[in-house]
Amino acid sequence: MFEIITDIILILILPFLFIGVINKTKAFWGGRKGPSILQSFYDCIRLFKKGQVISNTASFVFCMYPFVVLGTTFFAALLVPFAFSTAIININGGFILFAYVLGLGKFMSLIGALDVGSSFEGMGASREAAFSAMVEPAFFIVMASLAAMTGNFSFGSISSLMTHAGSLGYLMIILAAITFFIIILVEGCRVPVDDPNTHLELTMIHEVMILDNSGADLAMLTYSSALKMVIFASLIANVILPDDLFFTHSLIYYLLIVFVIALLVGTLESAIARLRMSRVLDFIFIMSSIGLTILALVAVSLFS
Amino acid sequence: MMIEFILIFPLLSCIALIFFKNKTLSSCLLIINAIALLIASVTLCYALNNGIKIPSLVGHYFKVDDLNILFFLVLATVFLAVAIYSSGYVKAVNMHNKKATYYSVGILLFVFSMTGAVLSSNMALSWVFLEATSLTSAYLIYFEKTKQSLEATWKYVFICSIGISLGFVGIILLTASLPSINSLFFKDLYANPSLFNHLWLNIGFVFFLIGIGTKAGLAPVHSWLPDAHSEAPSPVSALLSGVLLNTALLLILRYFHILNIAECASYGKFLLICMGILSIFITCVFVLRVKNYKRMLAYSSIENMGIIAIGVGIGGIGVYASLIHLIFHSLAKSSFFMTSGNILIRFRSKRIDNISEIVRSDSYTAWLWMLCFVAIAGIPPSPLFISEFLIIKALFEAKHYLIILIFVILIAVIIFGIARSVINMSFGKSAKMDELDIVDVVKFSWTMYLPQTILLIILAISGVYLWPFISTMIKNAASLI
Amino acid sequence: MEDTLVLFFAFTMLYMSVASRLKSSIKMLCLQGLLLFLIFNQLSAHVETFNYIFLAFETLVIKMLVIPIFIWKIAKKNETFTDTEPSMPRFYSLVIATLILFFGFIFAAISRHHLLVTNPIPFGISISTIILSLFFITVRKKILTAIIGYIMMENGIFLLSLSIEKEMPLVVNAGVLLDLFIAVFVLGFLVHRIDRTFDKDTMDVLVQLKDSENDD
Amino acid sequence: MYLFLIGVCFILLGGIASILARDERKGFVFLLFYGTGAFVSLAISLRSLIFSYRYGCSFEMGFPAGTLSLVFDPLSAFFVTLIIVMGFIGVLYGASYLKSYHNKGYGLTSHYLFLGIFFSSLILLPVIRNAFFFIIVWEFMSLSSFFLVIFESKKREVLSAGINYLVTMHISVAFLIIGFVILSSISGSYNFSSFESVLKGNRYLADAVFVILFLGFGIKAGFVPFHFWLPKAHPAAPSHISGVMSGLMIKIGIYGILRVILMIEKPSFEMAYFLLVISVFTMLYGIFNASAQKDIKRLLAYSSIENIGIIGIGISVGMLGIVYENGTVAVLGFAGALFHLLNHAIFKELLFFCAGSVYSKTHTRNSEKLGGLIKKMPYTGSLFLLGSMSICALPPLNGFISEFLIFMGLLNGLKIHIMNILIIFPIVMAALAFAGTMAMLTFTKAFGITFLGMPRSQEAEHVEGDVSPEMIAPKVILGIMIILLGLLPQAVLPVITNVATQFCTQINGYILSYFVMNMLWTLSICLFGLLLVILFACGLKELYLKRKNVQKYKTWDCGYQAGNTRMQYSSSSYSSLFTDTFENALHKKTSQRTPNGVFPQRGYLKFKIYDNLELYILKPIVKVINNFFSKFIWIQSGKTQIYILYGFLFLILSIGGLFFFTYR
Repeated sequence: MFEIITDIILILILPFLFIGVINKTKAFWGGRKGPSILQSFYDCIRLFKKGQVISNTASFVFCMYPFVVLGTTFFAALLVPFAFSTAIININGGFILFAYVLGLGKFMSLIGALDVGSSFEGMGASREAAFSAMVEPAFFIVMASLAAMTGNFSFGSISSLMTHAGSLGYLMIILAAITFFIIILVEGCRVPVDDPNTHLELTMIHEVMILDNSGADLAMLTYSSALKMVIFASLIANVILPDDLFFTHSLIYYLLIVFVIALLVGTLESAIARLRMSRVLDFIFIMSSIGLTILALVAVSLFS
Repeated sequence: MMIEFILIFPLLSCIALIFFKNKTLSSCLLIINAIALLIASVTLCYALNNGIKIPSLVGHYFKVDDLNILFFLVLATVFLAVAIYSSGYVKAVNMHNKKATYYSVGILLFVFSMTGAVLSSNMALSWVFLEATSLTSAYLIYFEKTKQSLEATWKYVFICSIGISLGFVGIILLTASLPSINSLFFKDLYANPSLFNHLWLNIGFVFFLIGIGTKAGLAPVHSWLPDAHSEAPSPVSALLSGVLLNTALLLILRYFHILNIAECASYGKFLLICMGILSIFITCVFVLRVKNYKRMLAYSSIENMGIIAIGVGIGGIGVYASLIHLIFHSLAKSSFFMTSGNILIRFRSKRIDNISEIVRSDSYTAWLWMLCFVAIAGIPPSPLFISEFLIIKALFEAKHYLIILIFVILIAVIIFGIARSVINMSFGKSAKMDELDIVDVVKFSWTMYLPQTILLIILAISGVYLWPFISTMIKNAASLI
Repeated sequence: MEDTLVLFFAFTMLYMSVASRLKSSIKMLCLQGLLLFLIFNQLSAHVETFNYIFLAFETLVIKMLVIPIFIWKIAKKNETFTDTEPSMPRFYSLVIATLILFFGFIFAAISRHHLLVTNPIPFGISISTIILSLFFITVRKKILTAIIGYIMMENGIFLLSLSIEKEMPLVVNAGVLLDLFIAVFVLGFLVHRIDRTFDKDTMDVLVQLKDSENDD
Repeated sequence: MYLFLIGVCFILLGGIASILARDERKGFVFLLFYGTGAFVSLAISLRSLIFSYRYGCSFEMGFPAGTLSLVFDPLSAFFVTLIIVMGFIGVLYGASYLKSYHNKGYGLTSHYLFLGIFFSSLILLPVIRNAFFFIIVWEFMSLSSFFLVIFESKKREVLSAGINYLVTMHISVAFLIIGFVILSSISGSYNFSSFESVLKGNRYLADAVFVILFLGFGIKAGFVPFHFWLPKAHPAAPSHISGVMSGLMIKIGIYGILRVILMIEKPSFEMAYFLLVISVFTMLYGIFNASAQKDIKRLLAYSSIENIGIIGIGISVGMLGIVYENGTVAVLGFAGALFHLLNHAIFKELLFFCAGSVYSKTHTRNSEKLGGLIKKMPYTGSLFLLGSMSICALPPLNGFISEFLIFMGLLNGLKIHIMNILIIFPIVMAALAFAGTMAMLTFTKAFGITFLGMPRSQEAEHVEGDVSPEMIAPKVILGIMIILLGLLPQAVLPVITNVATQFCTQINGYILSYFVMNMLWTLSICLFGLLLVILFACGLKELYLKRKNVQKYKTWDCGYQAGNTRMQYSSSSYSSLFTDTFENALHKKTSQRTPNGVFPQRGYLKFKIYDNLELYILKPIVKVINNFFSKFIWIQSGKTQIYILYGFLFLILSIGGLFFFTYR
């Protein structure tokens, strides 16, 4: 019970903090003071206070997609183990459901972007679609091979990786962590895949899709994209953490790891520039190769 | 007295026609003859199957047995269909009395000679009648009196005469191969097979097969066939490819039976299969690029004769299959040719690409055209499917795997070729649609649709459920090959 | 005796294969008819009278007189007296004809041993005659010559049927004769028609009906 | 059983009866007969499906065919039920779809006649147990469907597609004939039961026959590389026919494959891997091409190919389960395959019907010309959205359930402790996921470009109002099916597991179906949870909207004031980023003219996507055949002497051959 409540609280708060930390880090590297950690939270509140402007061309799809995206992301978060190595909804093949629930959100956001009939948003949608098409297989290979390793198909299994995988365990953990980290960059549209604070629509991906959203819709979308990042961050945390920790410890470790990841993202963003649009797919495809490596490792460790 | 009657009656009616040349009378006499022939064939068939002896003066020379009764029935059926069709055809092309009379006389003589060839129980005699067929049908092929028809007739008569003379060589060698007996009656020939000299017999068969094969339209001596079929009036083409080819084939089967019972048929079988494959191949070559739809049908007749030859060549179940194929191919192909007659009259062109969207000008003909294609292509419910299936089975059981492969591929190509033309003709829309409206002033009488319809119905029924009576008859016939 | 006659027959074939004038080949046809009559006198002594008379009639009247005269009439009507140049030079055709005849003799020799033919020379010659006349037809261009070739072939077949000591029943013989006669008649009629329609009497004009053009 | 036959006859009669009716009445008459027949035969098949009650009867059909026996087992019952129900909806839609063709010189009479033949043969096929009649009825089906395809035969491409289809079907049946000939000559009878006895003993025979028959059935099912006919025939056919064809007819191919597997009983693992590889390839190839299409119906046709691939994967997973004696995998695989088959029938019909409605309104299938339709035709639009969501296997819709089952089959397969499985299954899972996201790209495109944004052309602008309610009703039924099957899959699951367990006789099916049942219960509860969360979010927004005002304004155009509707992202540009990346796999032809000069004239940029396999396999083969045969056209030269020469030479040759054979 305590775990569930903690998890829900984390789901509600962490995204804002995560964004805040990233921005802080960027500011630090940029030698600025930067906004407060809770800035994005204030933004949300403000957006909820504002009214809304909707395009003439928009249909009901446009009106409904933000809350569908929010709902799906939230539900996906419920499927993922956060601080404690079991998820709130812990079922067999949970990660399949997870992937497809996120898929639902993505589908809605794509058609939502197409709905207003602006050329920029169509462009963003097409890029988003192409990138996510490359992300999924990697995710599935990694999850499948981890499941094969641990021998159970619920999401919690990944945190019991350490106990099952013998000598090669560390290697697998590192590789899996890297994959998830890349997924964070893609799904959260951070550098080098996309630059969240560019001002040229032609180079945007996620930002350009939400050009026409305003008010609460915008708040929901920003929140859910942040939540996505947190979800994958907590996946990394669970991969790294063993499943037999005392819960206070695991909570502390978990927060630590998420914090570190946020730092990493921020640092990366201030360190390197974004890739050319045509190279992004190659960058994303790296994940699949890593995933195959993990699979090979699993095969080796199971059959030796 | 049955056989005498059916042999004399056509001649009498010819004489009658010569005396008073009348259009209606000629059509009527044709139909009467046909009905008489059908009745006779059915009664003979009945008598044969129930062992009833029908007294006959010329019973020595003409008699029915299990094999030729099938051919006789097919002959009668197709003839009736053609006779009914012609009564409408004569009106549609509005022949004047004289011409119509000659037309009927020609057909009667043609049928008479074929009847003789089918029924005669003596090798040489049936040869004589077969030669007679090519002479009697010559006039019918030249009926249109155009340059092309003249050329076709010349090729037909000349090539066939040479072929048939070669056939006679085969007969002579057959007599030579049997020193003791000096008779060409089948019963004597089949009586004691052990006495035959195998080499003689085989040489004889080679001559006979190539000679009579000319008439049966087997490649490589098929070459007269497309010309004759395309130039003759459509009902005549129906008779030619529906009956004449079978008649020629009957003789070959008679001869082949001797080889079988003398147990020296291996080379003959090989030769038959070769010619069969060759025929199908030839059809493949031309069906893809032929411009004239009647020629296309002619080629498909060559193909089907080839299939039959293969079936006979394999033996076993193949013979049964090829008999089925033979019977139903005649029905299907004759209705196909009659339908092509409708199209020819309506569009006044034999070129495939001049004709399009028949379904608009005359939907019934279009559907007949389509269904005839289905019947010929061996797509169920066509009985030709059964035969092709069984032939493939026989080939498999005889372990001719390569031949199966070739067979299937060639058949597929042929079906593609025919399908393309037929479908484009019946449904396709061409650039010059405008003159189509001018052309469709011709009104056909129902007699130009009825025969094909009936034949197709027969085909459809027997394709799904082969009447046991027929299938036993075919079995008996197969035992005579 | 009969062998000499048969040889004579063979020489007529040789002559025909090089003959360029229509008249001479028609004469040869008459000669062949006569020869056939003599040969069949020699070969088959024991024939019942009806058949004998019939065959005599066939050879002496039909083969020797009626058909040649008929053909000659057609030739006169179409003013075709000389054969056009055959598609292969006469010399070669002579060579080939000789070879074919030679093959005939060889075949006769074989047939004596393996096939137990009673009188092999006529047999071999008749076979080679048939083949030779087929060759003749394929080489020559004129339609009339083709018909002559066809008649030669029929003669060859007749010789063949003599060489094997079997006579057909009368009905059959009659039928065969009738067919031959009508065939020649029909062919002659056609020749006349062709000459009228195409005003040319070689087979080269008869190439309208073909599928060999490849325009697609 | 006879009742069932009577029902089928009724459907056939419907076709014949509609000949007599007037154009306006035909649809109704046919529907009437079909309904009656369907009702009667549905009762039988449902009984045998639910209580796994085995009907059977046999007729003596004389010499060549032998005894024709008709048997209902769960598999047959499943297919029969599917066909009857979905067929009914198809007919319902078709009757109203064809209204626009009345009295315009279209062959409605023949159309309904062949519709009757088509459905009766389709329903009859799964119960026939005699190879001979199986092929006959099969050909009935192919032929009648051919006539249905060429309904709009006034168009050239329709006719050529029809011919292509006819010939392909003939090739497939040729394979079937060969396969059945082999079996029947070995077993000595045409009955499937005798085939079983032959196949069980002899493994190599089983492999060979499986491959040959797979070729036959695979052509019908549209497995790559035998799929050429499919993207041509589906767009050519009128929409209700394309829906029924890709929903039901190509499934008969799957039925054939399943029947063969059932006959073999214990397939070898070569077969399983063979099928698996082909299926994965099919799936990826299909969706690749689908993602690049402009023509809606062509796109749907390619996505049918993809779904056939998914079904094939399910089947091969099941086969592997049997091979390695793992019941869970087997049941999950087959259940997944069958469930997906059912689902695909539903949503593909829905999508085709929606496409048909769009076509009947705008008279174009080119999505580049469409746009903004969802405001004009809201029902069609939202139903299309529903269909595309479920074809992308998005929860909580039915497409997800079946893919989930297949995924679970693959996952459980990992428990089979075998190297190649461990390597292959994760990769297959990745491929499935990839196909899923590709489908997302494809169908966001299909829906977004067609229904959303602004109209891109006159055709789309001049649409007034949605299609008639009787055209919407069938689609609504399908939509309801999609939602119900998605939320409460456990309702139909027992039936499907019942069929699936038929394949693994050596394993205790009951426990497994119980296991699967549990899984789906939890799943459906989760899906309800998902709905709940979304509704909560929705409530949040409602709360917000109550207090705040919403104002309308034109779309953000980035400061560029003169934007027009043609500046929207088009279908090709939407998928271009992807297609450019995989252009080698897709063979994309680009042709453009850039506006230049002082007074630039109109420029353009065109993409055309070619089917690679068709370009590099089919066309060359056809070309080779054509050239080969055209080498021999000198034969019919028209010269009499030459003709005689042929005979002459052949004579000499064969006599020579005779002597050669004799004195050798």
